[in-house]
Amino acid sequence: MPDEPRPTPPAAARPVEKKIEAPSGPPDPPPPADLAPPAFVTAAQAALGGAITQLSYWVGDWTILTTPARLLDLARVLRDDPACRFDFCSDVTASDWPARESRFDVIYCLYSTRRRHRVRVKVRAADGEPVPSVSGVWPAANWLEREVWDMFGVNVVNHPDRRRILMPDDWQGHPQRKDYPLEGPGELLLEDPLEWLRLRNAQSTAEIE
Amino acid sequence: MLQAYVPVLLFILIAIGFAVVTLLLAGFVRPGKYGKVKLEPYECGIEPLTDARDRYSIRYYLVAMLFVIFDVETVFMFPWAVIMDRLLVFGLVEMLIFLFILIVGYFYAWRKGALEWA
Amino acid sequence: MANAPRPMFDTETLVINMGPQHPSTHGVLRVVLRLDGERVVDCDVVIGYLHRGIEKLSENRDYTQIVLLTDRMDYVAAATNNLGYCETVEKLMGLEVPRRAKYIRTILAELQRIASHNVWLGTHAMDIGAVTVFLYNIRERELILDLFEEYCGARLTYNSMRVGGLPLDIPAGWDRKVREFCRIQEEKLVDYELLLTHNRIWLERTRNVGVISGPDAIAIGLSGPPLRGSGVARDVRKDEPYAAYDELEFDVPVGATGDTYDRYLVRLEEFRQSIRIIRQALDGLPEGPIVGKVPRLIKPPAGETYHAIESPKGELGYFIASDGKSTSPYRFRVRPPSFCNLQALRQLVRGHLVADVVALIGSIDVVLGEVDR
Amino acid sequence: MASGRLTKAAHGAAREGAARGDGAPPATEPGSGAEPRLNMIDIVIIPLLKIVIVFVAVLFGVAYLVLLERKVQAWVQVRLGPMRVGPHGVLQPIADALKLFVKEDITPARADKWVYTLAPMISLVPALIVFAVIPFGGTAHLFGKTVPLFVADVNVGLLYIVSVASIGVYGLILAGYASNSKYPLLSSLRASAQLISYEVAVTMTLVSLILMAGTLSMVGIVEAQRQAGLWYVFAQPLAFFIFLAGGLAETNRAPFDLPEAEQELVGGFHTEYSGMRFAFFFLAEYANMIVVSSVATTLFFGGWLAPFPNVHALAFLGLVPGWIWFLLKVFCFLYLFLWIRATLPRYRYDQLMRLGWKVLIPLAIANVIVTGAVKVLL
Repeated sequence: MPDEPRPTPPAAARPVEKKIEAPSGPPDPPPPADLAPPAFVTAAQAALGGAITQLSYWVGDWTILTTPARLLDLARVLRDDPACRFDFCSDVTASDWPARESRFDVIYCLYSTRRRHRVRVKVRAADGEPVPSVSGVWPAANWLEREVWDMFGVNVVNHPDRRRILMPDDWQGHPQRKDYPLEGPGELLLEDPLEWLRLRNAQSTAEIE
Repeated sequence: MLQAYVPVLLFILIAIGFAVVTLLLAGFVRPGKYGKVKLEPYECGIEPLTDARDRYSIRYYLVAMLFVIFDVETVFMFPWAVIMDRLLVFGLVEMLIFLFILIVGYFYAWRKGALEWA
Repeated sequence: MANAPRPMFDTETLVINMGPQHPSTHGVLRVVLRLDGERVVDCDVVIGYLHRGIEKLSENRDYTQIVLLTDRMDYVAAATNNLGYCETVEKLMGLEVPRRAKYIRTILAELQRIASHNVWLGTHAMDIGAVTVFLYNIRERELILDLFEEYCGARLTYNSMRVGGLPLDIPAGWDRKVREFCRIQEEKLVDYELLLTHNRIWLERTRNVGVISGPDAIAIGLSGPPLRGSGVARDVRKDEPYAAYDELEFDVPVGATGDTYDRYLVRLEEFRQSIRIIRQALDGLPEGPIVGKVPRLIKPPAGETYHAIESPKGELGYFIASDGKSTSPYRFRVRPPSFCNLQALRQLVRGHLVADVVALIGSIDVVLGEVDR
Repeated sequence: MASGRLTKAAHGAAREGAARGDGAPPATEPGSGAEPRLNMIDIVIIPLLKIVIVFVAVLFGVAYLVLLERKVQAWVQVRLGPMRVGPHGVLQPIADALKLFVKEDITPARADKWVYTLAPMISLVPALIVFAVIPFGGTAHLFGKTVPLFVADVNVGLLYIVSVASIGVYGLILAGYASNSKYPLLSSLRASAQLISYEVAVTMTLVSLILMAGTLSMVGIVEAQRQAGLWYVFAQPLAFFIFLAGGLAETNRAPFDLPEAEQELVGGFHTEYSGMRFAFFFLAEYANMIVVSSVATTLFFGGWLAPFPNVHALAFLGLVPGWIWFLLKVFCFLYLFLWIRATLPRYRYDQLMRLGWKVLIPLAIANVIVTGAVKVLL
């Protein structure tokens, strides 16, 4: 192994390094007391108040925080409740806060084409913690969740078609994690560096041939 | 009578000769550097997963079959058309009967859905 | 239609790769088709061939440098990407943009929409076999590129906006040229329509091809012209106005049946609406500064936001999370409209023929630079 | 090996042809009473000369048709077209031919090598040999001899054209099959289905023309039009349109260019071809265009006849040699082909087949019946 040339420079001494130690998550500030929450928030609270762990308001955006376990209930309420009607799933994405125990925020940006309002739903999940797929509620989430899985490795479960979407099928690691270096996978991060190296060398010899 | 075909025959020979000679001549001047990847069949940059010579849709055979039926019957009409001057009403009636059978077959094929492509 | 006994004709299916090296997949899209004869039984859309990690890169760049990266996403409509990004950062920082800058941004964005639609119409028509329209469209697009070149010096990736306003004011006489362009484009639109709109073959090729109902389109996440083609009057410019759109008048065209022809008609009408917007914006172009009060160091407070604009392809959203300490975003996410629209392709092409696949890819109007980022 | 067989067959045919050429004079000797040398000239030398002229002219025409197509398309599309090779690009076809001649010729690894080589020839040869029976003009007086301006006037000319032209489709089918690649395969399936479908309609319309003319000879058909004082396009407009649509489809031209739709099938049956073998397909396609135009001219537009023979004021038109009229008419058709290609989108496979089987064929049958009935009753 030491004789082998290293596939990429080590991950150390990269600018990413200083990010890892940094923040432990977005502040998610609560709404100011004098601001009345809009109807869709109150309706969601009324329907299943227990599922909403936190409510946040920042630069005009409402964010509802919930747990992975209650995500699907909340999603259905948001879609079907007459005051909400969030029928359009704009975006599903995630952000990685490795300093936190449940390091991933999975963010669902929702929009209502009938009521014309927006809301974000946010779920915190640890590495490997199952997050139910919402593609049964909004089919649009299918590819978006695939991307979340591909880029972050958020464990999206009950997904109809959970494959990588942007990276090759046999890729190791999840590139948008904060501990994944910008220049590519260093062997330190790899789930099985030896296996990866073997595959890589096999591939490069195949290419030469 | 057959004299008229001599030039046609010559023409065919010259055309075949042209094709063969051009290919042979080109063989002398063109480069031939072969590589494995170069010889892959084209499939948009992906290595073909399956062989192309698979069984393909039966509809194509259906077309071929219909063609044979219709084209042969059409060719039967050529000599009829040439001597129509002499056949007159008899020829017309005869051909109408012939065409009637053809049309019945045509509508049968239509009703059966043989003319639905795709 | 087909009252033929189906099972009698069933045969083995042929798996064929369309793309990534294919003239009609608009870049490096790969569609794995499963064919029965020429009918598409099923398909799998494979993307990622143009993945450059723009999101990851952006998390390692300054806020000012990212404008340049956004150019590389939807390279047919780079200024729109700039606009969406700058507005998102402005929203995050609570910056006020001067009215003049808003108007010029609107003009640029609408010019860009026309340019993008020109590319779309040209390639779409070419996919269906009408080659000439492509050359006509490229001719008109060239005029827009000239306008952009005069404005910012670049012809494709403009880097034409900055957080808080614009890097440059419009050059003298530019507005007159834009008006002249609008006149030409309006005339040429008639040409395109003459070649296509009532052409029988065009109608046969586009009508009832890839029909998707309004609710289905919303559920699958379509946005932009494909969604409006299905009869849903949703346009971010109207519903959540940004830039100067709330001060300008325009209509949102919608289709009736949601087929390829409707999507075509919707985009053609958008040409006209864009010209209308540009004219109004030029008429009402206010005087004043082009950059607002922007701190020297762009460093938004900790927090996150999502902001969407209407790009030529649909809803272009940016999600930016700032940790409040760094001059680069902590998380930078783009919601590319093409990506979400492309997702509908599988649903659209099932049961259609190979030729329709090409027509449908064209009618969705994907730009792979944006799909893969 | 196959090519060996082919050349052997060709030799055999040559010998046979030579034998017939030699054997012919005695056959005519008693009747004509002329010296056999002259007959030799009449039967072999002059046709040979004509063949060479026609052959070279066709190849030349095909090459320049490519240039014409690029130029016409360019003009429609407000651009210039080829401009670099020679003044206004007039040497472009020569450059193209030279380039294709010296270009590497690749046979895919899994292809059926002999069929792969044979296919372009099967495609090209029929397209060229059709010209043997096409009358380019009436007669010309050269060196004190009356020379008919066609290679041969066989009494089954039309049948010859129909049968030879339908051989060409085998080239496409074999090309797609031999390539062992999916796009060419799909394309060749399309090609075979399309070509044979339209073949039926076209052949059927020809029957109504034969009814009018009462002969299968191409020259005879033109003469019949002269005697009737009527170009058949006016007597048989429906047949003409069916023939035109069918002709477009059989030559794989827009809007029926499905087999080679580059936007769908990336060039179709010749996707895998390069170099000279590709050039053969190219030549065949353009030669076929000229064939269809020539046949249309002969059958519907009076071949080499000058227009308005009955109008006194335009009698000077008759002074122009027939072959110029013929070429002019053919050119108009070719221009129409190019114009259509620059304007129209492409049909879809099922629509094309529907048009062929459910519209053109019934129309053609009806046309035959009506023509026959009218002919008998009048």
